[in-house]
Amino acid sequence: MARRLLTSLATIAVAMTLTFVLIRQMPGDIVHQWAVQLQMQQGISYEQARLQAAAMINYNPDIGLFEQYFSYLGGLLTGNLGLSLTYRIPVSLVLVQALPWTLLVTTLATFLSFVVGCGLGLLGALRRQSLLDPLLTLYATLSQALPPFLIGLLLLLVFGIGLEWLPMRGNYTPDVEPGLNLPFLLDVALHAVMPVMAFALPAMGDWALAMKASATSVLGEDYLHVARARGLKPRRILLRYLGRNSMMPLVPSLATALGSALGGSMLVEAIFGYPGLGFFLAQAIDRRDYPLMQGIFLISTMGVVLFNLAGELVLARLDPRLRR
Amino acid sequence: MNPVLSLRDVHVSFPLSGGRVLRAVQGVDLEIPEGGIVTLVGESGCGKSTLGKVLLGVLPPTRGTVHFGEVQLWARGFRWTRELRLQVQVVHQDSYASLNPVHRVQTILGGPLRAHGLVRGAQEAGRAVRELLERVGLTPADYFAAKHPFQLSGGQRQRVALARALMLRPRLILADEPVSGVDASVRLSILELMKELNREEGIAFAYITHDLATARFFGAGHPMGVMYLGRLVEWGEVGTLLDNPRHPYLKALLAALPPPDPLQARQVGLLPLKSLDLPDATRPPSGCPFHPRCLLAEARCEAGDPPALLDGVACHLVEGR
Amino acid sequence: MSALRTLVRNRRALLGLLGLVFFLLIALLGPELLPLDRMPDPDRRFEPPSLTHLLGTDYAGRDTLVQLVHGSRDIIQISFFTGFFAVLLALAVGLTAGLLGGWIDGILTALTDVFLTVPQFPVMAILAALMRVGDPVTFGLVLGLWAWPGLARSLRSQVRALREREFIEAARVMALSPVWILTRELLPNLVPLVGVYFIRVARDAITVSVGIMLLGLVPLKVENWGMMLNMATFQSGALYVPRAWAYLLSPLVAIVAFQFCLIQLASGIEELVDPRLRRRA
Amino acid sequence: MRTARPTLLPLRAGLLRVAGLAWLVGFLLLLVGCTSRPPPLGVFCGAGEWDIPPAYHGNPWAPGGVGAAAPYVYEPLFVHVASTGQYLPRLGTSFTEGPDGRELRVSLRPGSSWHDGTPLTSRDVQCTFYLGALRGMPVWSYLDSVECPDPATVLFRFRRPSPLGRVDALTEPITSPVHLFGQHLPAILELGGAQVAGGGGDAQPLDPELAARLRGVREVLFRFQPARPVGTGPYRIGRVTSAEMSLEAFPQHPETDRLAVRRVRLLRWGSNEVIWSYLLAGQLDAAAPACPPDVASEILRRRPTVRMLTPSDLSDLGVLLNTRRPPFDDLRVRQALARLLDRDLVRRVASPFSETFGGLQVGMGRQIARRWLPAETLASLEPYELDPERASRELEGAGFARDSRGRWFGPEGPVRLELLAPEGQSDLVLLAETVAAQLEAFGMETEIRVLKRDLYSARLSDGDFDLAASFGGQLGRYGDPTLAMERFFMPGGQLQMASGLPGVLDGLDVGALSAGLRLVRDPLAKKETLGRLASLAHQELPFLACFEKRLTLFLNDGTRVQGWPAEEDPLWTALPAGAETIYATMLATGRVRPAEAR
Repeated sequence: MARRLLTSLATIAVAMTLTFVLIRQMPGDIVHQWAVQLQMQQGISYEQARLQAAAMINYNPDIGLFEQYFSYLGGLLTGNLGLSLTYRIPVSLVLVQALPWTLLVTTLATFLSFVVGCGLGLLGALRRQSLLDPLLTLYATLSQALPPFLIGLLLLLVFGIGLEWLPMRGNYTPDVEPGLNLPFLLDVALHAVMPVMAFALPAMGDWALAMKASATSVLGEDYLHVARARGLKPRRILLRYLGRNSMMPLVPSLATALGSALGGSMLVEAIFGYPGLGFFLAQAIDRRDYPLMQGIFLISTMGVVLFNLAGELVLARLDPRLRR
Repeated sequence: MNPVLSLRDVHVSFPLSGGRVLRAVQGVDLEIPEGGIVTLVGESGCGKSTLGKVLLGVLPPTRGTVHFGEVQLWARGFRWTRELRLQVQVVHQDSYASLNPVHRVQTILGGPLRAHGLVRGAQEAGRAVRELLERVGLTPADYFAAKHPFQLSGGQRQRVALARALMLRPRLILADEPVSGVDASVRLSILELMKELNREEGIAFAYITHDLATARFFGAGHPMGVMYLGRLVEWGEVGTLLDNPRHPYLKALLAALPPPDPLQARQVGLLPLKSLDLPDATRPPSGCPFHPRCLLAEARCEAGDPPALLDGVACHLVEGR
Repeated sequence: MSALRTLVRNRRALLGLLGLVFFLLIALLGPELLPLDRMPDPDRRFEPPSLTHLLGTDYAGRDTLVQLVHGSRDIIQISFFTGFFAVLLALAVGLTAGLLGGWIDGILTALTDVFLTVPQFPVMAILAALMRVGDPVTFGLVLGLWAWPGLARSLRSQVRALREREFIEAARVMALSPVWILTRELLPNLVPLVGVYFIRVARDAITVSVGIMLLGLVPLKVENWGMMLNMATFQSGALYVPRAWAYLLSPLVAIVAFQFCLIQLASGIEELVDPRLRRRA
Repeated sequence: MRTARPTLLPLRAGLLRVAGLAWLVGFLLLLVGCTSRPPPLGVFCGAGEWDIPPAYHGNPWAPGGVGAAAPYVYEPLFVHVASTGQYLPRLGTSFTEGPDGRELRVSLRPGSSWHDGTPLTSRDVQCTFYLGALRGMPVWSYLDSVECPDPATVLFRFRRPSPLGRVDALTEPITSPVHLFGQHLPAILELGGAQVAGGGGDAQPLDPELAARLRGVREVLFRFQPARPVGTGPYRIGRVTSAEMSLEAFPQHPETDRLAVRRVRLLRWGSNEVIWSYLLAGQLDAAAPACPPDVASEILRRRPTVRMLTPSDLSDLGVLLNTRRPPFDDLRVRQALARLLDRDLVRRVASPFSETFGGLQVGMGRQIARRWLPAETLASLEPYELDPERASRELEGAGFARDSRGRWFGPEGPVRLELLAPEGQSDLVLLAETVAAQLEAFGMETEIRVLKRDLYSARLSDGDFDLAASFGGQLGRYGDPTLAMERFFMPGGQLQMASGLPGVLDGLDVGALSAGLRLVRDPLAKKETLGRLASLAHQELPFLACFEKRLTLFLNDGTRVQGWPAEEDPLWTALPAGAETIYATMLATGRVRPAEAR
């Protein structure tokens, strides 16, 4: 286990270095970025705009890559992720504010799709001759072909613009007082519905297919016959034996899915203006905010690795053969 | 008669994590005579398959020597030559895993023939394969040549494996549990075929099994070794051994065999042993490795070194010790 | 030949295969039959389907069907090359790691883990800013650069499992050369895995390429399906114009249908290969 | 035989069931029961951008600024209406100008105070301008100093008098109360504003030690991040989220009685199509996104209370040509392009509400040209009319030829063009697409690249392109073609840098001429210079304008608020300076008031 932990750390380190170098290879430095904006706004010459831009963000672009890297590493060791170039506030502060929203949406979406998907898959496995089975397969295939951001757009069109049921963007209305009160919680929940659905709807199909396959193989196992022979109630068999045992192989991938959802939220969050990690990442990429980009990459990489690790742990607990 | 293969004091051990060592084979001496048959029996996990790999030449012993005819394998400066390699061939237990699932029988057999330049062109290969298939009793040969392994029954697959083993004209075929995965009804016919090959082609067989009945059938008149925890504990002619077992282990194994009379069968239970489980091979018991399970074990069995194979049996309790 | 015959016997695989052949035919012959006319005719914009324009017209009054047909070439090429490069990379990494083992395996496995860990799309966004892509081949290369780790990982474990299989041992005692064993015994066993993965990646490439097109990595081609979607949602506002449903739905349905065929084919092959599923079929 | 025992999750089945059910019920309830309510009567809904929390702060000088709230929270001294030259009083009540334009004296509105209750004085105005110097505020190219003769009077002294400088000084929002920002003032005052601003042509470059010191001052200034901006404007910020910002009336504002709309709600702009969706959902009261005709008519169909206005943007859109490399290094090719492109077709696809741009490529629309350019100049220029035949002849004259398939070949081989467009600007993307379609049809292979905004402008300033969809002349908040000519000819001007047009044309130093234009105060001399530059723009064709842009301004009149002025109102001509400033002015003056309940 210690070995596994060590390789995880190494993976994070290498991934971090890789993204560090990659990020800084992007054309168009941050000063240029601001200079261009100023030039458009004020109609001044480029030289002047560049001077102004450098003044605006107070940034010296001429520090070498190595120097930057080592000072970044040094900062990391003391838990300092640096100062966001555009916002002039610590990156960790941005992360602390953004992460909960991403976690809210991704965990809600993952668990919702898992529960509903598994339910559908179970039904599909039980009624393999009915219409449900081909419908399920069709749904899963279709949803695999539709990326979440397109689903998000369609949701927006139907529920936001067409029916005007749901708020179109943001995480809550400024009218409500943030805190532990019902109006705020309701407001947050309402705002989360569409982003959650955009992630959950396509994932549901995948879970349903996986669950169907798993349940089908469990259906062939001896202990089900034994349970049936013991005269247990069908409902009990369904839930306790079939449901649980076919869900188990999916639990590790549930952890993995949670991990990857952390990193995959850029487009959807952009569509819904949802202030999570992906939203800030898109902004950071747009503005060449290197420290912020790096921080977000770091945290999502860590998320993937940690959730993978958790998945392996769960698997090891579930499968006695791997315990040794 | 010169032995095809002889093993002297062969040990095989595998390092495990945590500094432990698995001693799979310990101090085995074995000779397989030209055109002869040697049978090895034992429970699963006793090291007979590891010994098989040493016989096959794919696993170097940790200690001891292996001779192929005059050549000492694994000696300093030793190099495999093709002739040497081809002298021993194999029939595996798992017939499904031993044949490449993506190829047809024609390719499985014809490919190596062409690789070794034994046949030229597709036509000649086809003819050779058909002959081979007929030799192992797969007729009509054309029908079987066009099949994929998964389209054949276990017995048919073993015949193909046998054909593959014998087509390069080896001096010895290692048959590692060749019929354990085959329906009982066709076991005999496959063993019969192997005997025939032994008789007519003069190919020696090393027959590894846990099934005493097939050992008696196939190895009759030839020597047999009984393995326990990596050691040979008894050695002798098959019939003699099975009729008059001397080692308590073989006695126990024989006692567990259902007698031919089905009415009596019920009265025979499990192995008459203290414990059903084989001891952990990484932590072998002191003294005689069999003592924790032996019903007759005495104090001296627990202490000291394991007994040597003297006079065909390795047991402290056998008369004359 | 017989592999094809078995494939055809599977219903899903057959469906997928027929669909793919259909798309290929469209891509090969369509552009010859329906010439692309890019001249705008703003008076006829967003026309619903009619006999002259079977799928209606776009925001500049041009025929949607013609664009769809011409765009199929791009989509098929991009997904093919993405799959090709991903498989190439995965084969190199996976086989080397699986066959050689030891420290090389350790390094390659770690590398695979890193690529699996870094979130894919943002990196693409950065790559988008880094590289200049002009043709489907380079586009495929860029997409393939990040699509290989999954296959590399399963190839490695598959090779390691196969290496222990008895038929490899049998081949070794038959004194067959390592090259023979690799090419005749090992590789054929990996073909289904590689094939299924190829299709998967090719399918993913379609979705990702739509996203990449939004980032301006590739030249804008009005007839590209992803670009059509982009034009419909972001530039011309067809998403919000009820009359323009045909222009919005055409590329959407085409993308979904093409992916559908790929998925059907992939799962068909999987069913054929997985003996557990086969026995039941 | 041992029976296989199922391994069980350490979870109770009941718990699982309850949790699952709770999920479903909760979501169904949310979906069915709660639907979003529109904001009540009397709340103005606008749109804009801002840094979202936690990055949001109240320091207008720190990166990100205060975002879309600025026009509502801060007030300028005056609002400039470009078409009439009128100045509408806000924080300033009146101004007097010295005879040589070197002095500008502004009286402040009595009774004004900051949102924290501190009264406004001339020192606050001074503080604002000097802090602006730290960020390179453009007015410092003209300014010498800002002085406070008394608390209610501000005195601007100019080094270089200019009509543009006056506009800059009078319209700058006053943002920095001296009681909050005053600590940074002494250092800047000591150095002098122009020196600190570091721009303005003749200012000496700063020595490194001073530069480092200023960087330190800036860092301290940027670190100062009050939670909310403190302004003098009619509204104060209530709360800010990622998607919305809410503002309330400031009760101590001297004109608070005129303020009928007491609350403002700002929605995040994001991109044009976000605004379309908000408009379709009836959630905005005023917004001016670039909008395709079908979306516009859809908005008008679904929202009967919405009116659409199409005021001029005082800018034109078209294609920028790279004169550095073939084929457009050849003037004949540029002129041929002007004759082969159907520019009105481009307009009809990309921006049908805009106006056709005539054949005169003088960097400004027809009406502006008539007002600012000498009549004889306009008469002397030969307009570029659509004439593909002539274009072909001219191309052939320039050494180009067509092959059998109609493809054009130049001396260097087949003509292959790359056309850039900035992402997110739908009218420019559509423009690029229509131009490319025409070029293709004409026989020139053209590849369009839609690039992120910064990459687009980076490649433009590097001259790495053939054609680019771009803005041409822009008059901006000054309503003066000076800006347009600077863009075309001044070294470092945006179009000059991209097109690579040389600084000397026809023996005329156009670089110096355009750069000096700002300081020309004599109207006749200005007209003269403008005429010479404009006719060179027409002849050299670094830019081919396709249409004169008109905004699509959507006003929701009667849902939440009402009273928007008609299209003819001159106030709308101030739109290019920032639509939000106009909305804020209309709200502050009480012209826009809560809608009557129906």
